[in-house]
Amino acid sequence: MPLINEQARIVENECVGPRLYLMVLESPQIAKTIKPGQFVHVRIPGMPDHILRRPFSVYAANPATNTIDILYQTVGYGTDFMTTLTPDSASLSVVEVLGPVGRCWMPPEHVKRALLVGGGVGAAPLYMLAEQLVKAQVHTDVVLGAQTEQALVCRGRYEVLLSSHEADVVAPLCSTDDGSYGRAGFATSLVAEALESAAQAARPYDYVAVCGPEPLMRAVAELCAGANVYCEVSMERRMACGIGACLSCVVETTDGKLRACVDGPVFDATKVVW
Amino acid sequence: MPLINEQARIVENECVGPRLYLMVLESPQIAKTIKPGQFVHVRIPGMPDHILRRPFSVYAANPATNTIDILYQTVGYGTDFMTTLTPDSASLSVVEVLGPVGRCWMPPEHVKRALLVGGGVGAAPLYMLAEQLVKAQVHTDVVLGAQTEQALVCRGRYEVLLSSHEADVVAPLCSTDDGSYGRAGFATSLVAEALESAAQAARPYDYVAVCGPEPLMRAVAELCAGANVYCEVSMERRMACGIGACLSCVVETTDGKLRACVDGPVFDATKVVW
Amino acid sequence: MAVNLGGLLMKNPVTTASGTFAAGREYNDFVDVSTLGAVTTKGVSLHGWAGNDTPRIAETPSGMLNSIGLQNPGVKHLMDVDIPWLNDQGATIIVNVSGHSFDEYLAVVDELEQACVHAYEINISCPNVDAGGMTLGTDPKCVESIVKKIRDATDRPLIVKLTPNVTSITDIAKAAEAGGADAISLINTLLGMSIDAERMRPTMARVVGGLSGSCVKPVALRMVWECHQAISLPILGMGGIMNGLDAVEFILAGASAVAVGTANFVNPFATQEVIEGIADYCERHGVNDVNELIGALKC
Amino acid sequence: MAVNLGGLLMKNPVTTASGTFAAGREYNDFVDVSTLGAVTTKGVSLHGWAGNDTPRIAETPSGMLNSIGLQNPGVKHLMDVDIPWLNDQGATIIVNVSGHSFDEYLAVVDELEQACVHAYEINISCPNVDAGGMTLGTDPKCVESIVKKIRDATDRPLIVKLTPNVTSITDIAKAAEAGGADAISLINTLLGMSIDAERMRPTMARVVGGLSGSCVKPVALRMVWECHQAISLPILGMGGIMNGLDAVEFILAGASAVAVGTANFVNPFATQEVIEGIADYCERHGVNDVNELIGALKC
Ligand SMILES: Cc1cc2nc3c(=O)[nH]c(=O)nc-3n(C[C@H](O)[C@H](O)[C@H](O)COP(=O)(O)OP(=O)(O)OC[C@H]3O[C@@H](n4cnc5c(N)ncnc54)[C@H](O)[C@@H]3O)c2cc1C
Ligand SMILES: Cc1cc2nc3c(=O)[nH]c(=O)nc-3n(C[C@H](O)[C@H](O)[C@H](O)COP(=O)(O)OP(=O)(O)OC[C@H]3O[C@@H](n4cnc5c(N)ncnc54)[C@H](O)[C@@H]3O)c2cc1C
Ligand SMILES: Cc1cc2nc3c(=O)[nH]c(=O)nc-3n(C[C@H](O)[C@H](O)[C@H](O)COP(=O)(O)O)c2cc1C
Ligand SMILES: Cc1cc2nc3c(=O)[nH]c(=O)nc-3n(C[C@H](O)[C@H](O)[C@H](O)COP(=O)(O)O)c2cc1C
Ligand code: FES
Ligand code: FES
Repeated sequence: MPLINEQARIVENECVGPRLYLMVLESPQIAKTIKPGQFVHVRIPGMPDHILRRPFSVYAANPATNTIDILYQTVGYGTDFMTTLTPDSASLSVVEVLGPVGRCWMPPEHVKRALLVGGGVGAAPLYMLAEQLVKAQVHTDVVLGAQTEQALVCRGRYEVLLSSHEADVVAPLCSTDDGSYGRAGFATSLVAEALESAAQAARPYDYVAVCGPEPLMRAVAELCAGANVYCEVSMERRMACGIGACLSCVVETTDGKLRACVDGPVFDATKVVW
Repeated sequence: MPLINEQARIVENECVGPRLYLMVLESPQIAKTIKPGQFVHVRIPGMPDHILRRPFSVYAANPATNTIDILYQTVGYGTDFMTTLTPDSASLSVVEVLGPVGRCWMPPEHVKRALLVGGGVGAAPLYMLAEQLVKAQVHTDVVLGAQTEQALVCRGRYEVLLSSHEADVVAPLCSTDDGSYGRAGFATSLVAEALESAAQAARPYDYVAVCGPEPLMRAVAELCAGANVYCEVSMERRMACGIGACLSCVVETTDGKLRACVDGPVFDATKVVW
Repeated sequence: MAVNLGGLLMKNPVTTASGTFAAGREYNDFVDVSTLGAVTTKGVSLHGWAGNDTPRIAETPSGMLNSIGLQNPGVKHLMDVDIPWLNDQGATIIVNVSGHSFDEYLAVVDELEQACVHAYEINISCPNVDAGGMTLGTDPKCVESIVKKIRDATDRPLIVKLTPNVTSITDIAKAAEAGGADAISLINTLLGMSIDAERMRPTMARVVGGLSGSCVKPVALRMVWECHQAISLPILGMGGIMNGLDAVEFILAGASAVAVGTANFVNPFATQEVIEGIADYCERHGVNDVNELIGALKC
Repeated sequence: MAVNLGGLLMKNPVTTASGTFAAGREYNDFVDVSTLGAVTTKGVSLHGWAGNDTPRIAETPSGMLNSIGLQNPGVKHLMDVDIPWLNDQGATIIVNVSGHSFDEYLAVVDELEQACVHAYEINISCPNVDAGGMTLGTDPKCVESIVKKIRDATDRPLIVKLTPNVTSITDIAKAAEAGGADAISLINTLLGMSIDAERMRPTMARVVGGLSGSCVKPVALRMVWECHQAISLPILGMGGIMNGLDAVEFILAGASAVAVGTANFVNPFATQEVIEGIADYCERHGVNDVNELIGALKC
């Protein structure tokens, strides 16, 4: 797919959880072509002093409405500034998006049972993959982890999606650090149990996809390596160009330093040197 | 008067002529205290890369509505950017104004007949002075010069003001470079004639105030020196601090290099070394 | 919040950058100078200088250029007018000293020994003076010898202000240390230029000028950090400090105190807000004494 | 719009800044490389380097820092993969050459003599290489001798890229001229640093890095202007060029051609827009030949 740089009108930009915002962008060409796991490199207008673009995964793409959804967390200057953009502002209602960038999630061809693990805002980039798998009638389970119940922000959407297909577990398994919802503690223990019980039931997972903080991805990757399950992770790195030219964003792998933006962000977990 | 730095809401920001805009700001404290010829140092919000404030004369101050009016011409990045600010924008509807700064117009105490000369947008900073003089029943004549008829932007307001008082000339004398209104050519010739005929009529001017391009101010200053009439000019310099601390804005005078921001902007024309 | 800058006691780590705050009076409606760690005055020479032609400034991306050329009315005027006012306000005073020659620096300091001031900042780095200034501050041998001479002339805290326009800032810093300085100031402005393409002319009358503002912060931080490792003198850090967090960055890199310059032009309350921002940072991070932060960067 | 950069014919004055455009393929959806004056490729060494740890970049006011550390797969890979592709596209090619030692520079150039490339840009200025690099580019004697050696090894246009982190850029430029360079490139990145105050850590793994982007433009313009007066070689100007007007400023200051770097990251069409912007400027100002603008600044 060719890369596209388009001016995208902001259709919506709303707070949907603690420090979590949903931005809906009118980006017809990217909405048509983007695949689960890919991202867009966003130029935010009107930021004094700050020049770089920011990378964001696409949470959902809707070719019918020509829109893409970005779920973002405020963690610094740019994401804070993004919350001030409004659809009805004269000058600050259009962002520039470059995409679709990167290697998408690549489940094995005849995948039978998949486990998706999302930590915090990492739940978002997995949602399109979940849709794809459910549509392909792959038995798909989801584990979500977050700090608090309110931070489990895609939970509702996952519940609707999973309840629409036949599976052992029709709702995402959840954990929260503070125990306010689901299992208290980290998502890793839920993953360990899921891998274990699937194996014991002789219906093992043949694909695990993880997106979240690096310690979570690493822990899950190790569990999968132990259980001999193919696992993919989505790596975050600071990016300048976002299209493979500058080598800002490399990830240490068994094949050397590879670019997160175009060789990733999704990597075979066994290739990542943590 | 103490200096004040206030957040001023934009009440209006409209195009009023070729590259000319009127910005009305809610600035209660400055509206009360500012005097004709003083200026405000404006921090424009949301400009990428550009950090300095911009100085603007106050065209009209209305303590009743708590507003000050700025008439500005787009000549560069900042003034272009100012045109994008709107009263109803979420983030870009407030500017920061520091003022009132500078030495005001200081007509001689018992001034009898005054001539105000405004070139281009320089007509604006003279308007408050005209009001003051008319109110004090000083016989006040006005010469305005601009490139074209549409650029004679304060003309209407001057016409209303002058028609309210008794004088030989009840409308501003105008010149345009392209002859589209009034005398064709520069304002200087109108000034020369006015000085001459006032002197011949034995009702000479005892005060001339000029604001406009430096060549105009210099030419009028020389005419006044020749005619022995006290003349004041308003000097423009690039300004950093705007309050006398940085020495960016000096004007060469017979007393050495003086600061346009606080020793001016209005200077006794005979002191200026052109 | 108190710090000791080479013998100069400051009630908090924040002073003004020379040349951006005059001697404080112009900011009186916004800032009570007695609340600052110190006021650093505009560079002063023996008999006063007229400075350069205008335009003297240009705006640049996230910064500005200036070529004021050290316009000042001379040390006598400073002592007659500005220092008494600052004394009345209860300010701690650092006088920034300039000269066209070794002798002029010494003569200015000699005069100032009669005045109630608390420290000297010797500007051997202004890029806008044809004689002295720039050349002086780029040669370690010259730096050591001028600092030695001034050291012999005063017991007051002696801060030497260095230019960043050098290949090795640590060589210059070591020379200042060897000469007997009590502290160094980093950085003066970077030499730059601005062009008005439409008019095909330089934007400033003197063509080149000194770059300041947040654009220079990365260079300034690097130099503070390098010098903190290379010498044992305390450092007065500056260059693009716009808020409290910027100031904390300098302190973490090794500055014992900081100066706020160009930020004053953008926001007349900048110095106050920097002080508050540092205090706020300390509170949030459970830091009881700001001195714990000096050079505390974890690498 | 054609210019001659020390023997390198360029159809317009715009190339890419090394390291910001790879070898062009990544920008293929946005830029037709054959329409550029030239493509300058990422710095290449003999056997390839792994580069530094991440984080390798930090955003700074109106700019960025990078410490890529010259990661590259070596000259063989460049010749097998990138140069053939660029040749197929009809691009004019400047290869940016790096090394840890004099011998490595020579070995790289020797290899490249077999390839269809149009000029070399010798990077004696990268601040991210522990050996060679930085030290080399700051000493006039070293500069002259490395340039001489490479001059003897090739007849192709030889552009020497200088570091701005020096006391006197003209001394270095003169050394490059004396060594037999055909042109000089100005500027590489300024050495800077960025700190994450909240985490009390440097923002980048390698602590320091190279500053680029519009924040450095005033320094870059000043150095181009100084060198234009000091030497007679043509200059490839760069440092913060974001649009056509910025490019015109460099040309007026004395650059015969310009390179677009960090701007590519902000706007993938930047190179094209710079070319159009220069053409538009010429038209508005009645300039028939862009060569008339070179050094045409009126001071
Ligand atoms: C492929 C990819 C997909 C991403 N998807 C999402 C998403 O869907 N939702 C979401 O909330 N966040 C996502 N992120 C993280 C997001 O890019 C950062 O949170 C954002 O750039 C922070 O910008 P800031 O200006 O608020 O932070 P600042 O700290 O002010 O940013 C300074 C610089 O650091 C970079 N940076 C800071 N944090 C990160 C980070 N965690 N990862 C990469 N660069 C960073 C910024 O891009 C900028 O260049 C993704 C990152 C990558 C690499
Ligand atoms: C005391 C005073 C009163 C003024 N009153 C008015 C007024 O009522 N209406 C009006 O339209 N203009 C007025 N000006 C001029 C106005 O300040 C400039 O037109 C404006 O600063 C241009 O900003 P810019 O960003 O558009 O231009 P840019 O060229 O992008 O500005 C770059 C820098 O140069 C400075 N600068 C550029 N042109 C001028 C100039 N002519 N004078 C001073 N600084 C300049 C800017 O402030 C800025 O720092 C006044 C200037 C002064 C000194
Ligand atoms: C307008 C102006 C005037 C200055 N005058 C002096 C001076 O007289 N003596 C001096 O040592 N430094 C002078 N400087 C340099 C500042 O003190 C400071 O080192 C520099 O501006 C970097 O800090 P900043 O980025 O916070 O402004 C001046 C800077 C500016 C902007
Ligand atoms: C990410 C990055 C990588 C760079 N790599 C190189 C390099 O390999 N060789 C080199 O000579 N310069 C390199 N540079 C410097 C640029 O070529 C250029 O000199 C500098 O960035 C200034 O231009 P700019 O402000 O337009 O980016 C690099 C710059 C950046 C930002
Ligand atoms: S961000 Fe430039 S190569 Fe990945
Ligand atoms: S603008 Fe600073 S002294 Fe006038």
